[in-house]
Amino acid sequence: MNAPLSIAPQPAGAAGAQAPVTDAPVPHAPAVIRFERIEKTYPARAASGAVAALQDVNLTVPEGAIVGVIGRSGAGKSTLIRLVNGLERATSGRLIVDGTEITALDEGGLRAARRSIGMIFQHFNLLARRTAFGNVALPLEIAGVPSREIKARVEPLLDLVGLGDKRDRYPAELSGGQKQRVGIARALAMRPRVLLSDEATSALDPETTNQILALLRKVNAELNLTVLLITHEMAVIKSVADRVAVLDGGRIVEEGRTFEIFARPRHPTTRSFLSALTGATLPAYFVDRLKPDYTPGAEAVLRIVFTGAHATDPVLSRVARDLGIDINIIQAQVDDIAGEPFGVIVVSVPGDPQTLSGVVATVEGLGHATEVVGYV
Amino acid sequence: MNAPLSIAPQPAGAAGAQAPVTDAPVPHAPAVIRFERIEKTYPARAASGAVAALQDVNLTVPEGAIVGVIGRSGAGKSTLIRLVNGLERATSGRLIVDGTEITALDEGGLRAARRSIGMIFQHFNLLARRTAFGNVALPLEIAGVPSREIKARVEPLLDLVGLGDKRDRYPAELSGGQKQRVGIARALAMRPRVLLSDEATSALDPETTNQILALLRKVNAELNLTVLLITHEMAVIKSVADRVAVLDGGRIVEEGRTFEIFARPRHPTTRSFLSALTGATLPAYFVDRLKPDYTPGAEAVLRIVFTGAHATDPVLSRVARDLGIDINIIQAQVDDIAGEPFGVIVVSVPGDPQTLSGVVATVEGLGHATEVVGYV
Amino acid sequence: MFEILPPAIVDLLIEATKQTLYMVAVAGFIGTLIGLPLGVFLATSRSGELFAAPWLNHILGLVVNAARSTPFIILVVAIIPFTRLIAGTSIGTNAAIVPLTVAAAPFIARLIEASIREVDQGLVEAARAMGATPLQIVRKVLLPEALPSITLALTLAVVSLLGYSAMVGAVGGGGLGDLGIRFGYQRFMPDVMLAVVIVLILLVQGVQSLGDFAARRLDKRNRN
Amino acid sequence: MFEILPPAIVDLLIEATKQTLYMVAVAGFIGTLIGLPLGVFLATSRSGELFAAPWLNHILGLVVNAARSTPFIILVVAIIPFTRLIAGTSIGTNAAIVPLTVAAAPFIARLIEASIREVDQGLVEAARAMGATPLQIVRKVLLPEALPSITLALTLAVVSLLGYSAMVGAVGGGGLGDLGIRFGYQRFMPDVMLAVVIVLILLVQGVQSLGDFAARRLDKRNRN
Amino acid sequence: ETIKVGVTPGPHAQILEAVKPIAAKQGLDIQIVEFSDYVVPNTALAAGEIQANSFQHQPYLDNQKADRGFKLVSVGTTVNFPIGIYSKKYKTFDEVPVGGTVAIPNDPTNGGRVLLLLQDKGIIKLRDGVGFKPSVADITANPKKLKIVEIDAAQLPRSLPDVDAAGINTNYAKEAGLDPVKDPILREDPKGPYVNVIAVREQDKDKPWVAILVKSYQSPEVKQFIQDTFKGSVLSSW
Ligand SMILES: Nc1ncnc2c1ncn2[C@@H]1O[C@H](COP(=O)(O)OP(=O)(O)OP(=O)(O)O)[C@@H](O)[C@H]1O
Ligand SMILES: Nc1ncnc2c1ncn2[C@@H]1O[C@H](COP(=O)(O)OP(=O)(O)OP(=O)(O)O)[C@@H](O)[C@H]1O
Ligand SMILES: [Mg+2]
Ligand SMILES: [Mg+2]
Repeated sequence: MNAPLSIAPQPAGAAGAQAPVTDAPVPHAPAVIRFERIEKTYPARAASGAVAALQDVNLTVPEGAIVGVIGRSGAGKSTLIRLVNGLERATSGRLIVDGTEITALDEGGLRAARRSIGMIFQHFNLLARRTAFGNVALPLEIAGVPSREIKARVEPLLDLVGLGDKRDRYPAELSGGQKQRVGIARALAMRPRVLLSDEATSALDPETTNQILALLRKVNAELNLTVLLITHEMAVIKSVADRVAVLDGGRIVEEGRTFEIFARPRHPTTRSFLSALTGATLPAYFVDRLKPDYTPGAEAVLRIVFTGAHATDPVLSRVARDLGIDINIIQAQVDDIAGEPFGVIVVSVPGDPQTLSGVVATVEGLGHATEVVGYV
Repeated sequence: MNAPLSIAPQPAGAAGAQAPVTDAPVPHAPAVIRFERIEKTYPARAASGAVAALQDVNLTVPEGAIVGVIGRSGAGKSTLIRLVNGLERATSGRLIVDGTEITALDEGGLRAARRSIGMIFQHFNLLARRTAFGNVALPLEIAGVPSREIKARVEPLLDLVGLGDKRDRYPAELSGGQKQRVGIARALAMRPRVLLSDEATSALDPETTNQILALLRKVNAELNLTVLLITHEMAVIKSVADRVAVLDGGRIVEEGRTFEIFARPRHPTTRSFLSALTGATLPAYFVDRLKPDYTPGAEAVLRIVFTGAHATDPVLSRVARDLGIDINIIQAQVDDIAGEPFGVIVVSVPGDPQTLSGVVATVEGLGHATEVVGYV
Repeated sequence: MFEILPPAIVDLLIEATKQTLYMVAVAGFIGTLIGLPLGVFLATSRSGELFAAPWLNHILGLVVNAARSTPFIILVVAIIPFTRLIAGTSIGTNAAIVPLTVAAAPFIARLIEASIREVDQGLVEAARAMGATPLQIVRKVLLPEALPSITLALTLAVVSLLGYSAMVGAVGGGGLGDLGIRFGYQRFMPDVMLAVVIVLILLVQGVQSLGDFAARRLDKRNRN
Repeated sequence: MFEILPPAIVDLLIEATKQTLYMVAVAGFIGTLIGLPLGVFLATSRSGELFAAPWLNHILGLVVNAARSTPFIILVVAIIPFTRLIAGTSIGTNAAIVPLTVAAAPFIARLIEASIREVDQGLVEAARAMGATPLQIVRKVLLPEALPSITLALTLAVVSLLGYSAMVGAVGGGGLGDLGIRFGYQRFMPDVMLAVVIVLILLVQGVQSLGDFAARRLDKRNRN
Repeated sequence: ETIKVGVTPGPHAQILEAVKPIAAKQGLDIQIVEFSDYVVPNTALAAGEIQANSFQHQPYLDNQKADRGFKLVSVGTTVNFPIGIYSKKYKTFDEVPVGGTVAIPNDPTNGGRVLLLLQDKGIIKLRDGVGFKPSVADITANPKKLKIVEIDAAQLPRSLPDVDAAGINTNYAKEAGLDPVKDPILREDPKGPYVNVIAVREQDKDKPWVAILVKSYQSPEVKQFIQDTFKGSVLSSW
């Protein structure tokens, strides 16, 4: 993106956001949540037909992992997450959480299972007649935690989400983001093993979002919390999710390690989401000029992907020097995705076939992938 | 950012998002909304004190402009926007909308003013007992539009926000994003002169967000709609806002053209927000290694800002070739902000004072600004 | 059950049922016509509210309370001149409807008031933001959104009216309750009493089921 | 006003006010003790709901309807054995409390049912997601969230009880309503009638203001 | 000794108030319990919740005993309220037009009395052997095609303007400002069977307090009180 790069020490809150995820995905960890051929259909109503919200969903969430769920509005994300604690019952298929077959439990059985599953709701669902403190205390009261301990646990949580001074405010007196943070604190109050988060940061500004994500990562690392997280913000996925599942029209169309998905998205929805990421696309005025074929004098637009150890190699300057050509940088990003260095540079170089193939050969010889995007 | 750069034709919906804003800000256009020394204090309650939500707010929104409001959760954004249509009454100060002094109107007077002000609520506020269609039709019914015309106006709007097939669904049957889109369609139904948008895209995926933003830009351009828009997403600001106001603790701490603010943020809050933007900061693993002073053999990290016509010059390759040094690109972005090309590149070059000053001299000689960020 | 009752009593029972239905229907209807707007007004006219008219709110509240606190039979007597004005007479089924209505209206008003107060203020705000007049807010937002709750309230009111209608025997209003009291109770005919009570239970059950069903059908909020 | 009444009547008025307060307080209290859980259960035991017990719901619904549909005087007589069991006698103020309570409880239950049904299902869901038992949901979510509405409902019920208490003269229960009927109505003493009505209005006004005030204080939703 | 005596509001209660001090002098403390109902006083008496009642006439007591098996007896007669038929529109009953409306009390006893009165005056005919408690359903002939409406006894004077004629108990007529001696267009025979009685439980009838109660009631002071207070509309039986 084109915002000024402030490398000056960042404000306290934001700092954690950029820390690498220390708790790397554990590929062979036992699955904590497993969807097996899950289908969910909302029955037809008087005027309108049935809605097949989820179809043939298979998904495994390893223990201690943070799995992001993305997808278009109405793709079935909330439905998916609500199945995990049985708020919605699957039409068919099996769902196993922490060794328990949720789909086989009745409401009574679900109750015990739910005590170890925290949930952050898309619409907060705060009790209007309880203060911020009272709302966070609710799950503890329900679990029968003695009131002295409740106080000892709730207050630090409120401080953690930055609401220490709103302790005694009622939801009606809180801003949207403040309500959301109460909901987050509430979901964490019980120290759950599994956290379901439905757009937990959508009402939060970037700074607060980063604080909350840092908090999530911390709990994830310290308590081995497993997180299933819906978000619309790719930045959130990038920053905390070990794995991503992409829902489209009720089906999981792509699933894998965040790094893989971000580096090599295959499904159009995924591509489109990632392309909509700020700065991940080429500037519009540039795209407009892009032509598919070489015309004499045109420049070739080349996309170079660096991964791993090579991500920070001074490739371009070397190529420019060695081949004696002008390389114009259109876009470049070296970053880490879920802790792995990763870089993409889009450059334009002289487009005549000879120079181009020389550049490609040199760059690939240095161990990087290239792709000719077009000509300008 | 490090997502793959898909330069392949983008899905229809997303395409518009990157188009430059054609309706550039009109500096001397008459102000449609003017806040003059506005204060808003929520009175004290039994247990808890008064909250000074806004203090000494002065802000001018020119006709036909899209002005973004950003700020931390609880900064007073919703309060600010709710003053414009008189849902909240200012404690002191004057607020003028479209020539009418809103702060001087009684509820009856406000009514007429409100007919030309559309509002998208943070929490949707949809009527549970009306379908999507019925909700969008509501403002038209209120304005006494005949029912034939209502149908003719509502259905295209629903199609525009992608809910043609949810026409007869009740809010309880809609996903979060679908509800939000109903709210957006409802706010546009009356073809207002001013649109107040409180987090209108926070529940939407990037693709739908882009569709909605494209819609906003279209209405803005075609109907000369003035928009005051709260968002947490800097990408939204970047994509549609002509101007930005930054609220912090109830005060406007920075205000100006989006390009200026993004290029040269002055207030820490603004910096922090923009830095939290995906990819706008240096990778964390890189920042960790950054030292303030030169040690022999270290590389200097240099930040180069290109603006305007120079944004796409092949500066780096030229410097590399001319000075015969390795230039390692850490971060680069060439993009447009509110239609203006703008670029930032962070590179590392050999750090010895001599080479460094040579590089700086060459780059500045080409007309770009530089800044030494540190050494690695 | 009806076979064991003498045919004359069965006739009386049928007649009384008709009278009850007639009285309750008319009093319920007119009571709603008066109570509904009254209730809406009571719910929306305190200071700072939609129709902000605190004084009128206060006065109407007093009137409603006065009507609600007067024992029914005293109410009947107190409004005889009014009853005569409306019904032309102070006795008989038609005349009985007047005090029944006067008793029902404030009761319904209070129930409606409670229902309206439950409507999410955010919706009122949304309508205000659209430039809706208070009347439009009532018609397009408050009433429709409170409809399931209003339906339950009216059900409650109709059932209560069935009970009240037992008292209009005092002015020759007839009806089931009166039949039960005069024959079943005063003349000690337990079978008549039982028959009356059974018919009343059936009526109440019917009204209640209808009300519950309607409220459920009207309620569109089943997922958050 | 009181000066124009003979002192004996003033004494009666004071005595009757005490009796009314006593009857209404006790019947209201016990009626709430019974009606509150009953109402909560009615609101939460249809199929698919919290306590899903559709049959019991149906049966209790029937019982409530039966109690609601029986004219008060018939109810009084019908439960005399029960009254004797509870109060030791079937006459007098204490005995009158029994039928009053029996009439109040189902009425309160229906009001509470309607209040509980208005609570946002999202909150119930949130509590379910925390692993709350149905009883916890009732105690921690439904009742507290419905409290403003329940307060209005109980206000309504108490005011209605004031009206009902006028009918307990049949069993020598005394109270204001009875005084009004015996002296004002049957002995044609309009001043007594007026005095009674004024005292009743004052009482109702007091109860209503208290209820309104409490409901307002308890209501924490004033911004969306 | 304290006893509870049930009465209905009106003269019965007023007279008993006058009896109270007299009985008190003889060591009997009377507690008056008012019932605004005609059934409960007997039920309560039979159950021993009160010791005596004074509100009904002999036929009504007999009927209640027959219906409900109460073990009650009358121990003394009290007063008589000859019922009358009043009209605001007509001076004699003959003037009441064909198809006119006649209101009667809606309690069976008083209503029945009015019907019997109408039969006595040859205006209607009732089923044979109907007893003292006929209802509208027992009318076998109604040549004047009178419309009979039944309303609450205390309501009758108030509804008088709405009907052609109404049978009104003396006490209510008096309280409503009618003259029970001069105003009626038809009046019950004062020596009819409707003399009211004091009733007690069978097992109590020989208790000493019964004698004191009856004696106090049927005292000259009470007789004087009745004359002064009711001016001929209530007739003492002793
Ligand atoms: N009714 C109220 N009573 C008391 N304080 C209030 C009330 N409404 C809002 N506030 C406080 O005023 C401040 C500004 O609130 P506002 O809703 O304008 O914030 P915001 O900028 O919209 O935040 P967010 O991004 O989280 O929605 C907050 O601290 C909030 O707690
Ligand atoms: N109760 C319901 N009855 C009928 N259809 C429903 C119901 N709930 C959800 N749906 C539909 O199911 C689909 C999936 O909904 P869901 O809430 O899971 O979407 P989502 O992915 O969470 O979307 P968003 O991002 O907008 O919140 C949508 O098309 C929605 O309209
Ligand atoms: Mg959702
Ligand atoms: Mg806000």
